[in-house]
Amino acid sequence: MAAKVLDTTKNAVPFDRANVPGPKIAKAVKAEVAGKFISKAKRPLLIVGTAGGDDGVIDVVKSMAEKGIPVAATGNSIKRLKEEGIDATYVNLHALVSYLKDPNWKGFDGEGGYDTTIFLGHTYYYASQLMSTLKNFTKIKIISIDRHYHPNAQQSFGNLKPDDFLKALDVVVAQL
Amino acid sequence: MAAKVLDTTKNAVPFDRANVPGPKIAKAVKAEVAGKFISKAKRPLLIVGTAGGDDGVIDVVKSMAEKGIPVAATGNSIKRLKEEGIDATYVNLHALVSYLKDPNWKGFDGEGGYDTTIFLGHTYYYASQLMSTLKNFTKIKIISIDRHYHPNAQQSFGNLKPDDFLKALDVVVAQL
Amino acid sequence: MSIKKGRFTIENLENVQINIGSVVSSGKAEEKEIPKGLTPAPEIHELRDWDLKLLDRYEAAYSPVCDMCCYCTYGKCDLTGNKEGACGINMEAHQAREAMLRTLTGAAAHSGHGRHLLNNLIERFGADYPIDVGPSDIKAPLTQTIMGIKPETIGDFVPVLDYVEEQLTQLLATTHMGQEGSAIDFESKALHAGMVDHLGMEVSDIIQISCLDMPKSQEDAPLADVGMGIIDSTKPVLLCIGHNVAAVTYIMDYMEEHDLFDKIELVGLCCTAHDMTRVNDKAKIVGSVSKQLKYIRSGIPDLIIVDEQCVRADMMRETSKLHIPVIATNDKIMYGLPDRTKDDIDDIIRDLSSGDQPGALLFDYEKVGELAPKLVMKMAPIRKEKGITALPDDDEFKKLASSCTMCGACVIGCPQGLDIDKAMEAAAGGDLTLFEELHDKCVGCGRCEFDCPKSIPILNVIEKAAQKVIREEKGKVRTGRGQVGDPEIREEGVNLVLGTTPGIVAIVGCPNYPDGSRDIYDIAEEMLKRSYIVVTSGCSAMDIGMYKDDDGKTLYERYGGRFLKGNLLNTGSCVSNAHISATTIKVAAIFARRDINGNFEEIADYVMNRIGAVGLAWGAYSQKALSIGTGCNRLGIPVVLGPHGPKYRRAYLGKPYDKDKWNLFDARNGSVVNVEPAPEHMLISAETKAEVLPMLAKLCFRPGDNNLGRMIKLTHYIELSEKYLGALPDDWHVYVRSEADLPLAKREELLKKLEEEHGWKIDWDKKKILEGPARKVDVSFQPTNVLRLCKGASE
Amino acid sequence: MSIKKGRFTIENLENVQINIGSVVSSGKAEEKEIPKGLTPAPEIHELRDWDLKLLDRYEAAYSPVCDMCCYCTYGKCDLTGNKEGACGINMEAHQAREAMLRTLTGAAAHSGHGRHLLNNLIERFGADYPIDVGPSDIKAPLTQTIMGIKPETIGDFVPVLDYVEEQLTQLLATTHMGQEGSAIDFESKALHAGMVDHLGMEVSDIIQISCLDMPKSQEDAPLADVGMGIIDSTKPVLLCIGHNVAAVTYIMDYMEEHDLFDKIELVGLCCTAHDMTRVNDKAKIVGSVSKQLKYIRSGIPDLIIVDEQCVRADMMRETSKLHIPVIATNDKIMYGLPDRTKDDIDDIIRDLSSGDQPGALLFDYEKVGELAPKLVMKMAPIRKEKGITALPDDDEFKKLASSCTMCGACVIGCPQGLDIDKAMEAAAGGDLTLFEELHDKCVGCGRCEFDCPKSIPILNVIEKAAQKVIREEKGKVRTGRGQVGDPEIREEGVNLVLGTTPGIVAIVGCPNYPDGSRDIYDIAEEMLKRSYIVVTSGCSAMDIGMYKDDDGKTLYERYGGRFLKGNLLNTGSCVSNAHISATTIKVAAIFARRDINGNFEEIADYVMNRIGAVGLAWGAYSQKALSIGTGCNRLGIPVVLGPHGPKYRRAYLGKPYDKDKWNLFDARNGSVVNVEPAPEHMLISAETKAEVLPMLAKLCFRPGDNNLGRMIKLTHYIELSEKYLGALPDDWHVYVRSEADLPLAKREELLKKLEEEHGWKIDWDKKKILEGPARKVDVSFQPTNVLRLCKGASE
Ligand code: SF4
Ligand code: SF4
Ligand code: SF4
Ligand code: SF4
Ligand code: SF4
Ligand code: SF4
Ligand code: SF4
Ligand code: SF4
Repeated sequence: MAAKVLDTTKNAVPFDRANVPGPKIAKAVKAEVAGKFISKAKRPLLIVGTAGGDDGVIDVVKSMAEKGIPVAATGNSIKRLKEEGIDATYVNLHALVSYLKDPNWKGFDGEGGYDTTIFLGHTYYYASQLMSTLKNFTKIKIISIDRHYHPNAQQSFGNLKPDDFLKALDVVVAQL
Repeated sequence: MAAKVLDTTKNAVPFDRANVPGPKIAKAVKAEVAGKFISKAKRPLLIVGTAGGDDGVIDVVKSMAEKGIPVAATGNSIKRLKEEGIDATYVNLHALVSYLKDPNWKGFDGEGGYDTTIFLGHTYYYASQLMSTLKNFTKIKIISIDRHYHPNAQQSFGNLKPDDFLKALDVVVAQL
Repeated sequence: MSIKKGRFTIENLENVQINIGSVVSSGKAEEKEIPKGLTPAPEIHELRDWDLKLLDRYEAAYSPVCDMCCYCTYGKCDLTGNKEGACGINMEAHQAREAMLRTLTGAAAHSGHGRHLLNNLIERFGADYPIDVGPSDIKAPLTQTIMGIKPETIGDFVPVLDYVEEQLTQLLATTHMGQEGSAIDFESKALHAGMVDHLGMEVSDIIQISCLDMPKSQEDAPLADVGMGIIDSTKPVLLCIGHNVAAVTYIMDYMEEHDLFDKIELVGLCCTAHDMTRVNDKAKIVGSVSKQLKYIRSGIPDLIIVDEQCVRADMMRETSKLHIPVIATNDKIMYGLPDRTKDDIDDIIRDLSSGDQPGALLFDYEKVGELAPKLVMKMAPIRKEKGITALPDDDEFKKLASSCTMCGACVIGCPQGLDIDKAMEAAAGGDLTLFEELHDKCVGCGRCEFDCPKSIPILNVIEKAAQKVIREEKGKVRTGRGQVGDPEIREEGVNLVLGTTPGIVAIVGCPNYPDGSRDIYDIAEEMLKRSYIVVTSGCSAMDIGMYKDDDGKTLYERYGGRFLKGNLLNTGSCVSNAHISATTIKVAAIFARRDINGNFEEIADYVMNRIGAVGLAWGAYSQKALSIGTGCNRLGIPVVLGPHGPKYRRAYLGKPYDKDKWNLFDARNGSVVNVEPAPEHMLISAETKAEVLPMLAKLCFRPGDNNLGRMIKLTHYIELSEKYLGALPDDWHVYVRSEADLPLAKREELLKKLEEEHGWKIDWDKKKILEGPARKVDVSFQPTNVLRLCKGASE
Repeated sequence: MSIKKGRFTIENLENVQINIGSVVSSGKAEEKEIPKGLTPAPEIHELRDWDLKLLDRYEAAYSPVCDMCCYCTYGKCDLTGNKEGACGINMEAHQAREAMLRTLTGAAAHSGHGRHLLNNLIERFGADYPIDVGPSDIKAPLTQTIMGIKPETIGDFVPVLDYVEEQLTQLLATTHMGQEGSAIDFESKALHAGMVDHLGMEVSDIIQISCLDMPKSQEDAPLADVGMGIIDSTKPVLLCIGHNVAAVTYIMDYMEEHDLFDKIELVGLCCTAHDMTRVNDKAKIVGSVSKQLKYIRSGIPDLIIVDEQCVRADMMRETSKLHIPVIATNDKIMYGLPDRTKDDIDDIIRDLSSGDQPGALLFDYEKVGELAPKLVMKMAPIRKEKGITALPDDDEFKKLASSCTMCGACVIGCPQGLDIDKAMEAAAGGDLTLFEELHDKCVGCGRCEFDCPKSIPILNVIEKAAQKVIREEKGKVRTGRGQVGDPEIREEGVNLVLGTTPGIVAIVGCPNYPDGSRDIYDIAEEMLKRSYIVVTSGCSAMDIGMYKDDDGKTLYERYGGRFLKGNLLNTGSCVSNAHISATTIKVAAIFARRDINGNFEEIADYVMNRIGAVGLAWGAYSQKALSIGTGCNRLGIPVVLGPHGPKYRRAYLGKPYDKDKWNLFDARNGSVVNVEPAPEHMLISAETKAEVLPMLAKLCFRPGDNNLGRMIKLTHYIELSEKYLGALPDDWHVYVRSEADLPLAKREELLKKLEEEHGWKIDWDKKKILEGPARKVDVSFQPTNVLRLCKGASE
């Protein structure tokens, strides 16, 4: 069999079948496109959920952090991230999203809010709902580089097989 | 300018922006495909709304009736249809849909129900809701050859310009 | 309701203790009077048998607006194709639940309004204040029929609303995840909610008629001005919006006392407007709810008083831009405003007139009464000087229209799908006709503006373009007359039942018309000409009064206001819809001498089989419209909706081809009679005015029609079909039981058709039908769906 | 509620007429006792000031599950990006409305239940039946605080429910199109609904405790068996499902009288199970609601009695296949079944046992009491003989697992996204471990099955695969003890306020856990070990009892049931949640001697600033859970939800970085004090157990903490963060006001960090903090958010 080209735009249906929010849903994008999109952000924030500490994924978090993207560790990912020496700030995702919504929030570094949020490693339905807050009440860009299609993001991968997921993440990192 | 090829699958967004019903929505099809689909039906029923009596559209209704497709005239289309000598039965669309849902209904000809419904000339939101009944509670196929994208159909055109609409209808008729 | 045995210790009577065997907990009416009847104050399941009969014939048909359910966080769930959600509910039951919830919402709006008003009126007038609705012995037909009591004072309605609130709470509970699982039982619950809604409406309107001296069954109630064109904007304009006239009456009292009606233009919008004119005919009506945003954008109002229901949620966003202060007077709508109830009037006036605060809450109505006139007189010069309006001037208008790129986003955003893009193009070229037409079809929702990539304030453009038309919007409404009085019933009952009056058509509800407000006028006129009794209320009553004939006369001026054939009755605001359903009860009580007390099923059965009444909610969009319709249905009155109707998710449709569904009993002996499908449907929609007219006529057929009645009804059905659908209806013959049922003028022609097209046998000599009809006419046939009402039968 | 002046004419006392100046219409409690306090029976707007204070600090954050609104047929409307719908409502206000409607639904479920029960108990025991909840003077803390009355008999609750129903109706009315337009006012309304819900719950539980002789503040209430593994299926199994124990008590009475407890296995599921064991400890508990479909599919129940709430909507579709008759006893759930209330018991038994009818409605509870035992004994042999179960046998199991194509459709259909496909593959290969794990994470909803293109009955496969595990599901629950008694408060109040008891953690609500039920046990155990008082109820109380330590002991066996640090209290069924919020009121009344009568705001203010209580609804999914949580919030008690929580659409989140939000008054003089963010949030969610544990500890901080209390709380916050999140929390220093606040064991280390990382100044000789904390400790600081409660101040 010839090696398949990785296409992250396939299978772009909400991972929870009824998670159809309305007329505005995420564009399914190729990993390269996602990477470029992130690389163009002025004030990106990588938001890592508990599964962000999973093997394979954590390396990507590390790479992104090393490229200078600030990391918000939500759920209990902070434990694994600290163990790996990744510089990250623990914050509850629900609270974080409400801070992001606040024009007066100065960010983790006191330099101001963020223009792009990058979601990785979250409980699907939990992240989807909190993206919904950002989508409906802020101008912040939302990109999901998680394994499942997130309609409430602006850009998302389709639902990926575990292997393809890790491959896609590598492609993203390569663009940064 | 070169003549554009007619593509009825474009602009396939619900004509009423919030008319997003859920995970199952109509496939936007080319006019040829729609025509073939109809030609394959064993027991098709052409359901014509008030605008089915509009100039241009009525000729298509006539052609389809002449090809042997039974015509249900809903709204007040029956007046125009009769004037044009088209054989059609007046029926209220809301009522018709509930008859279609009834396995004991024998159809207009007493021969039994219909396997495919073809929608043309309807008030958009009205038809959309009644397609929803068929979609959710019957196995009947629903094809819209109306001017606007109908998510509750199985197959539909995208939103078409008036000219393209008439052209598309001609293509459909040509397939019968 | 629960029975509570109790001991009373009465103040100032220290050593007396009185033991009472049985006191109904929630009031005292029952101490005077024991509720009567088979099902007084019925619980949810007590009228279920009736509902199941109804639903067996008129099957609930569902048209989901959404294939998902999002009620609880177990979901949301995809129910497409009648799948089950996580709680096990399927699409069908969920849609029934959804329609029930919206019915409940409507019922809560009416009865919440009623409770608020009752509290206010009891405070002002005392609980002992007598009910006075006009020359009627049956003062509260719905209360009698449902509760089995005969209220005499406004305080007697307290336990009625207690009952309503208890039922609504029980019903709302059933929308919780993991309650009812059956679609048919949700329907029974929805019908219960609808019935309870009519009760709540009756209370609301009767108490205000009684206390606020509104017209009491007054056929010649005065005419009020209606229309955007009737307002004298040189005066300070005080606009009241909503449904609950409580606060506004204090304003009117103050204005009377201080002789301010000449100095201030007091206008109303929506049902509060109806009720203002019922209280004081110096008030004027701007129009229906679809004029709300349009009128605000005009910048004309100098002060707005809001109460509850059908008030725009974006009020503050709109008015603050235009420096129109808003006083909110009801805790259902508080808009996040500061509560100034305890503050000094002058302080409030200062803060509002300066624009420091965009509005205020004021729950002290005495204060509202004094503040509103003062404030509006202060605002007017300030606002007029600045010439505040949202409408563009001629230059801006041109620029705006020209900036349109014809992208069509607004058209997709518009719930009516109006061709805004084309009208913009025409307007840019100087042609306003498209916009003038569009103006009437536009329901004033403002949705289009949110989707325009060029940020064109589309509604302002429409209104600007239509200024010429708007200036001509001057009509008349006969102010709400309240109930139909017992004497009118006594006089007209016989015509109704004989059929010399072909039917009652109630044109009610909201202005979400598919094709503009003229349709509703046309429908009313057509039916009036044909001697139907046309009853109307709410926004429809206003729109009917907006059009004139060649002599400049509105329908209200052309037709009388009595309950008599060919008359046009405006009962009043939305809650006065109760009088329409109550009228059918009165016919049963007065004409047929049925005992109505706590006897809902028998009365509904009578109404369904005997009284040719049909409701039309052509522009229905509110939950209240659904609730009113559903309540009519439980009482056996069919209702037709406009093409937005299927978005309510549920209809009740008959199957005329299924003979088994059309069996009735003959009450004389319990025998089963297979009848024509009459009424054919309970809740249905139609696409256009032309479709709905014959349908209304058809839905006036009743199994109990005698020959004369049937002949007249058939005449209209046939004529309307021919006129609007271009042909005889396919099913006209179904309603023919003998040659005597046939319209005289066409009898021969129709007999021929029966012979040729339907194979009936005709005796041409005698012009008699020999064979064909499904059943014969039997003058003393007593149709009923309820076996227990038959002689000698026990169910 | 309205005041009605009236005349009474009293039966058998014909010529006496007593005029009463002022009788509250809807009851008589007020004749005995005038409601007391500032805001007795508050209307919607009367506590709005308090709400606005709360909402200013804890901003409502919305997370739509849908970007559209479909409330009325003016729409549906696209609100994406906070656009406005046709009625003018924007996304924010609509989401607030949506969350309020769901809160209302929950409140209606509880109070509808309460009303039904009250009607039944008044009928059985009389309205004069005294309230008896145990050794308490404050018998109904919520009723006193909200209504300003002190009920003594069950009949005294009638006006309380009248009030609840009136409020719910008013609130439901505001969900109608065109009412409230402001998000913040919808929140105030939601908080009102939540408060009213707690009132309804209190009534429900107090009346049943009083009349049905349930444990009355009994710390050593007996243990009941819980688990799918504890049921003796050799006996006829009678399963009761729901929340309203009314009908079931008749069954238990009959079984006692006829000595049937040995012959019939009487088991319950959901809250009815709790209440069954509270009435009679011979009853057993199958488990939480997530066991419902699983247990039905097992085929073990021979008869099912349902009442209301959390009962599967697909009951009849499931049971009819398995020939399990269903008796529905409450009109909230009727399933389209025939009403057999008036029929002969033997006839009903015949029709149900033959399978001619799949179930019946029975509203006569005497009949239910007799019929159920008889019918189940008849059914058992019939069903056992046929060996009816939905579960596949070993061969079928293999076949089913092997037929899976790994398409993944079920995974997308599963609300938990469980890896069913992988488990199928493993099972096909003979490995059941994946399914055994999945079984506990599976919430038993059945959604997966609808999406399988191979029509595999997935839930049956899961349950079959987990049979070994299920047989071991044997736990113990301490039966619901009811209220916390006044003496317990007197004893423990001081510990709570001093902080030697670090806090109260209420683990309540539904079993929609993100990662299986073991988490809830782990959380309870962790907090118990740390001497928190853990209170539980409902489904959570059951699941906590499902796990054992190495000695085979459940937490209920290892920890006492007293309101005392390190104790585990099960209050009872869902409605007993009222006792949890009521406990905080009791602390205010008994420990702080606050006057609670009609004094909601002051009490809520006290609770929020002084009492370190936090609720955890880890598996919340019902509208009731939302309503309970919202009611806690209005009373100043923060609540944490699991990761499904944001689907409720609204949270109340604090902004710790915004200093201005954390100003309080010192009640001694009205001075403003800027305090640490405590409690930091009012309603928030978390992703995992490891995240939630430190969060619970943190949410127990209160501005009123003294040094010892703060030190103990800080110790646990730090330790839990280190244990579960691997590090000191970033914000621990925020809670340090002086060295005395620092955990003793770590004091030096932490001082160093304060110096190095936060730049605080330390006097290392005295080990004292010189500079750094935002505020000093002041032992007599009286924190309050309400200016009017301050000395010398008037708001
Ligand atoms: S039911 Fe309404 S709110 Fe819910 S998902 Fe569907 S459209 Fe959205
Ligand atoms: S109520 Fe039922 S169908 Fe609706 S979201 Fe909840 S579980 Fe799903
Ligand atoms: S305001 Fe008028 S034109 Fe605009 S969307 Fe509404 S109905 Fe359409
Ligand atoms: S959305 Fe704006 S630009 Fe586009 S057609 Fe409409 S008015 Fe013109
Ligand atoms: S008729 Fe409809 S729109 Fe008009 S006031 Fe009544 S409910 Fe509102
Ligand atoms: S309530 Fe408002 S937003 Fe919702 S559907 Fe109706 S008009 Fe649209
Ligand atoms: S039954 Fe279990 S596995 Fe199936 S969808 Fe529900 S939670 Fe998932
Ligand atoms: S849907 Fe059915 S076939 Fe597909 S993975 Fe799930 S169990 Fe297997």
